[in-house]
Amino acid sequence: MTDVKLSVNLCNIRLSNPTILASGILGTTRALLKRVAECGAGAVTIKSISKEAREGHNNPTVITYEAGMINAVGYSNPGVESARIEFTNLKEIGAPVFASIIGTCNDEFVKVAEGLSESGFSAIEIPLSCPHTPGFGLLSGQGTPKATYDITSAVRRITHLPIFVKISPSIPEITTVAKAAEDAGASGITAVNSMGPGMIINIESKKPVLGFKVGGVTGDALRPIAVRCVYDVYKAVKIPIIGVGGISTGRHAIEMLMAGAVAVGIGTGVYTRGIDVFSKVCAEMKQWMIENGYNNINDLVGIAHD
Amino acid sequence: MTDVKLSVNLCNIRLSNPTILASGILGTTRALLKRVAECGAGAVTIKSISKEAREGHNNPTVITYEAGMINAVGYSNPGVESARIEFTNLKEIGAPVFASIIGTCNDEFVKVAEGLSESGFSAIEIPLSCPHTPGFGLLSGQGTPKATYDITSAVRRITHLPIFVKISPSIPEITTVAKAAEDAGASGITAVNSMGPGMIINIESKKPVLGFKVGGVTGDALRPIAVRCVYDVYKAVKIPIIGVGGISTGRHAIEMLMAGAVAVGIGTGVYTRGIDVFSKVCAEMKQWMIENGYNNINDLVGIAHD
Amino acid sequence: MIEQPKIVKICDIKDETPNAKTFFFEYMGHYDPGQFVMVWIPLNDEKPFTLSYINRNIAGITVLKRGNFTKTLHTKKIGDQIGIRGPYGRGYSLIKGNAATCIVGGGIGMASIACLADKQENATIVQGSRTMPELLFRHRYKEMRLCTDDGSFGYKGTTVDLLRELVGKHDYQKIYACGPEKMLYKVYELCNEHHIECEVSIERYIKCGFGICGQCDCSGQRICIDGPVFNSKDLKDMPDFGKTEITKSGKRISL
Amino acid sequence: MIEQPKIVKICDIKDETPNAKTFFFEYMGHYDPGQFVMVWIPLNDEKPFTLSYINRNIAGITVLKRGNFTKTLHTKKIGDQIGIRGPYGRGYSLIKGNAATCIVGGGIGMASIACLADKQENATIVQGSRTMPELLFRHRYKEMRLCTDDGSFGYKGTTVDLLRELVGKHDYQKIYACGPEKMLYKVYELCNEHHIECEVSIERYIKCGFGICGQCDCSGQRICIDGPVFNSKDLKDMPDFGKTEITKSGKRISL
Ligand SMILES: Cc1cc2nc3c(=O)[nH]c(=O)nc-3n(C[C@H](O)[C@H](O)[C@H](O)COP(=O)(O)OP(=O)(O)OC[C@H]3O[C@@H](n4cnc5c(N)ncnc54)[C@H](O)[C@@H]3O)c2cc1C
Ligand SMILES: Cc1cc2nc3c(=O)[nH]c(=O)nc-3n(C[C@H](O)[C@H](O)[C@H](O)COP(=O)(O)OP(=O)(O)OC[C@H]3O[C@@H](n4cnc5c(N)ncnc54)[C@H](O)[C@@H]3O)c2cc1C
Ligand SMILES: Cc1cc2nc3c(=O)[nH]c(=O)nc-3n(C[C@H](O)[C@H](O)[C@H](O)COP(=O)(O)O)c2cc1C
Ligand SMILES: Cc1cc2nc3c(=O)[nH]c(=O)nc-3n(C[C@H](O)[C@H](O)[C@H](O)COP(=O)(O)O)c2cc1C
Ligand code: FES
Ligand code: FES
Repeated sequence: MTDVKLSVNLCNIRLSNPTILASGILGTTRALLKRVAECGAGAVTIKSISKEAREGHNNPTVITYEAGMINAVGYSNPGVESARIEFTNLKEIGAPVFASIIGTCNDEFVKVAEGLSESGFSAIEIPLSCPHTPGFGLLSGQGTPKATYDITSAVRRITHLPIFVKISPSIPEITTVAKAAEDAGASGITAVNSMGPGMIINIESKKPVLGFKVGGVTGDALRPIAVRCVYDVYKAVKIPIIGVGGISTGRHAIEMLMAGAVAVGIGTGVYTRGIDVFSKVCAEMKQWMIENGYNNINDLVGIAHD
Repeated sequence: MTDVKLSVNLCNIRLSNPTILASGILGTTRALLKRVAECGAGAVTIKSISKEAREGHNNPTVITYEAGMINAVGYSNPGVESARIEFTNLKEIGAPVFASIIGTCNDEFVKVAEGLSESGFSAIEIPLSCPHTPGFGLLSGQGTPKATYDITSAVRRITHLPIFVKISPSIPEITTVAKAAEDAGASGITAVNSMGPGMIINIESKKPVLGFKVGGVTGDALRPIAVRCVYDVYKAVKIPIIGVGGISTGRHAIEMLMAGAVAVGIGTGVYTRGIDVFSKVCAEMKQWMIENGYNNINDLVGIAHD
Repeated sequence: MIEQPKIVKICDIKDETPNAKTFFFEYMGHYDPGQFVMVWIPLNDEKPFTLSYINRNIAGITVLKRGNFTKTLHTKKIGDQIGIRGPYGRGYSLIKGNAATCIVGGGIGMASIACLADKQENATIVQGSRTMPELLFRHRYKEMRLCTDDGSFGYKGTTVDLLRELVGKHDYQKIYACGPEKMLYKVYELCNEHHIECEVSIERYIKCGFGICGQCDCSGQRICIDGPVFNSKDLKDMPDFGKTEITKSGKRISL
Repeated sequence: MIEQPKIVKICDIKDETPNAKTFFFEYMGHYDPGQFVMVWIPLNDEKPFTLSYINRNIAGITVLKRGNFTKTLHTKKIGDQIGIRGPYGRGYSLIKGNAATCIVGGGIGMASIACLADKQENATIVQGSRTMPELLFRHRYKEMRLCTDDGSFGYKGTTVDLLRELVGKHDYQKIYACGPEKMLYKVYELCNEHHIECEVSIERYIKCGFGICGQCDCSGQRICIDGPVFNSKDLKDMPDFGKTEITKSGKRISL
């Protein structure tokens, strides 16, 4: 069989392949991160951690529909102190582990980043883009260029780890936000978070299904929007992009790379293809590369641009 | 069989049922409007008309994917003079006909509205929200509250017809825009236009598929976003809402009404269910109403709100 | 598949104990004993329950009143609506033929094994509760071995005490159990001692129910999709079993 | 269904006339004579063409050089890639048994009826062009009646002139035609006169190809999905047929 190289260098972090477990999916415990790494993920991201513990929204928190998934988990997480206890010995996970940190003000982001600084994470992701959690992300104005710049700078000052700023597909000025992150010292852009929010109403009960009524839309519905965001951000910044949104097959992953992503995050795909979606996507990418005469995944990055 | 009332009063226009042909779908000729009315639409909207003729973007202009449709037609239209010749004797169409007018500046909107003023349209829709046509909609800043106010006021001054302002799902300040339209004298809000834009890349050729590379996403992908927009706008304004986005079944239509729409636009559904989607949706709504003890469609409007 | 609640009408309600009621509703589709459904009360919450009855197109859930959600559910009357999605998870694996097995239900855990007990032939059914009024399904099976902690009915002692006696007398090929995790852990240890395979149904806080959110983790196993039923072999690699669980916020606490 | 171009390699190219080439490519799936595919040249445009050949898994399109798109297509070499989506539309309805029929192709319209002529038994095939070098598929059929406007080959005159003579001699049950709309209209009139059913394939500017954009309207019929083939009964209710068409911008112009 032809030798095909899937490994990727993302801000000097070596990933055995470009698939990354997206934040908020399964990344609640060390044991699950390890399992996902065993299922073939090139890197894994923990569920976002805030300063204090949060219970999140009431159930239903995640539902699906014809075109994807819609969730309003509401950033449930045990808080930074518990997270520090949970996420230890990350070397043994078998893949690089990315932290994901959230806060309601600059200081909280800094506190969480500091709290996790000795844990052995390979990078820190900062989502400024959740569409359904009061106090965080879009609902507290963190998705503007200025807030993005301020929060990113604050975290940049206290860590040497690569920082990925995760942006929303639901704002018009996405490239400005990406540039603000780059200017503030971000090492990469994660594009994108869930879109919307959206709402699904159960017509028999006449009530929105999600406990929080609205939630972020992900999966197939999101993919073309995410691909366009990556395509636009690729032109706007020089730092690498992690493309996220609706990826569940090798073809999807390749499309995202061609748009300009260096690696891809997978969330909803864990549902549509199962927990081994990572190895499936890798096998499909490999197969396509062989059939189409590529032997290095990095050769695909950005080639949809003129 | 139980008597179920589907008829709707939309700004004093009587619709035999709440389904409306959305603008840009089939509304190119008088003959097609008539056919769609015969297929059961409660009202029909013409494809948007600008002052001068436009050829639009190169093909592919409309494609589909797993979760919906993506289009960049680019407002091809014959211009207001030809439209005036095409759209005559609208009384004989069999359903109210709505004009849709576009322009690159206030004056062009006014010129087109004036040009069509004697044609017998029942209302004028103003889309300020196209995500993929330079000079128009989002790409020329028409989706801001101020531009919305200015354009709507300008058209309001020269016509007595009901005006529906059509808004984008892809801007954060959707309720502010809707309120600006209401303040400027709009009679109703059409929510929403296509979302995004999005991009689909053909990986074998490494090129975006659409001629314009990016296009608006519609259909199933859009539905939860559209429902949320309608839900939010319903709380923000007093004027009626036409809910558009991803409706192809009676259940979808009912969901949209419960979110607050008085009537629903159908576009992509013409593809997924066929040109008789209108009568199918009506039959399904009726069936559901009978099973659930409703006899007047208007009783469903907004009942998902507390 | 679309993971959304389907609204059903409660068509019957049965008081099972002072604190447990069974709600019956129309249910189409497949169901393996041990699987669970998510029950939705609009604008309130949505939580997991085993089907404790399944008969033609009518299913039942037997709900113990505990906190906010189950209290609200207990106020529902015949004709009221609830949402159901599922079934989710991996149920018990039945044994064909007439090998002897034992099925053990502790407290409301009895609900989880009730349908299994309906189906698994040649099984000894053991139920234990703190006290007599809490015993469930007293007249449902040909025979059931009952025990109460306070001795108010049947054998005085725990299900594990009784099971230990039974294991000495019968040649069980498999032991199924659902109940408090401390009990399950003891059953598991007892089975290991006697080289009997066991299958237990574990509870963890459930959110999505279909394996995406990671809330229900137990040592890298998702209770909602990899479980809730696990066998001896699975449990060997699940150090959290019997030791720690994860709260709604994601905090790890001791059991 | 996903309406997106699938990339195929051009596996053969045949010069048919000085201005027309046939491009062959791998093609899986169903195809009715008269249906069309959309051919995509990335970053250029995408336009409709009939399959003029279909044989096992190889199909061909015969393309007349006209404007930007077809000129670019004519520069393609064996091994180059194009995108194909479809097939779209409603094709010709074949007649079973051995009733006599006549199949008429005018100019590049011959491409549309070529596969029909392969299949429809007992049919007189008539082809007309302005001049001899433009005649297509000269050696493809057992027999073909050829005519040229300039008399450089075969019958001197139009296909309609020849058809009028043939209709006098044969008892055609159906006449199929594709070509310039003026010709089609005359065939339609001739058929009406003689009470013969006819089926013609109409061209209009195509964008989506699947019935959503309204670009290809002809009297409320969408050429792309309701057509491109229409029969006498359809045509009776299509006053635009032979009279007006809609340009790329949507302007109605006289034919
Ligand atoms: C797979 C499975 C099957 C179950 N089957 C049954 C059954 O058949 N009958 C029955 O009475 N109970 C069953 N339960 C437990 C039931 O879900 C809880 O009793 C119920 O959720 C309590 O909700 P509450 O708001 O009334 O109580 P709370 O006051 O919120 O909590 C009381 C207890 O229930 C647990 N609990 C609360 N919410 C959840 C949740 N979302 N997921 C899991 N546990 C939760 C808490 O950890 C606590 O121990 C099952 C649980 C699981 C995981
Ligand atoms: C159903 C159908 C089947 C066809 N089959 C064939 C075929 O088998 N062989 C063949 O050579 N030609 C066929 N055509 C015509 C072919 O599509 C046009 O020749 C081609 O699009 C011209 O493109 P261009 O850019 O080279 O020329 P242009 O300079 O753009 O136009 C030349 C002529 O082609 C017409 N045309 C241009 N674009 C389109 C379009 N998108 N849709 C329809 N007509 C268009 C114009 O109206 C004009 O009359 C078919 C057309 C239709 C509608
Ligand atoms: C259930 C669920 C929970 C999520 N939680 C988080 C989170 O805590 N932090 C975050 O940055 N993104 C979160 N996301 C967003 C995902 O990381 C990802 O950006 C999004 O789902 C798009 O990718 P997908 O289409 O592959 O799912 C969540 C998504 C889902 C579906
Ligand atoms: C092919 C196509 C063309 C469209 N053209 C227009 C247009 O000219 N003017 C307009 O206001 N909206 C246009 N739209 C948007 C639709 O009117 C509608 O708002 C959108 O498609 C969402 O509804 P749907 O999901 O039912 O398709 C177009 C949509 C499609 C798919
Ligand atoms: S409850 Fe979400 S993964 Fe199990
Ligand atoms: S080409 Fe779009 S409807 Fe026919």
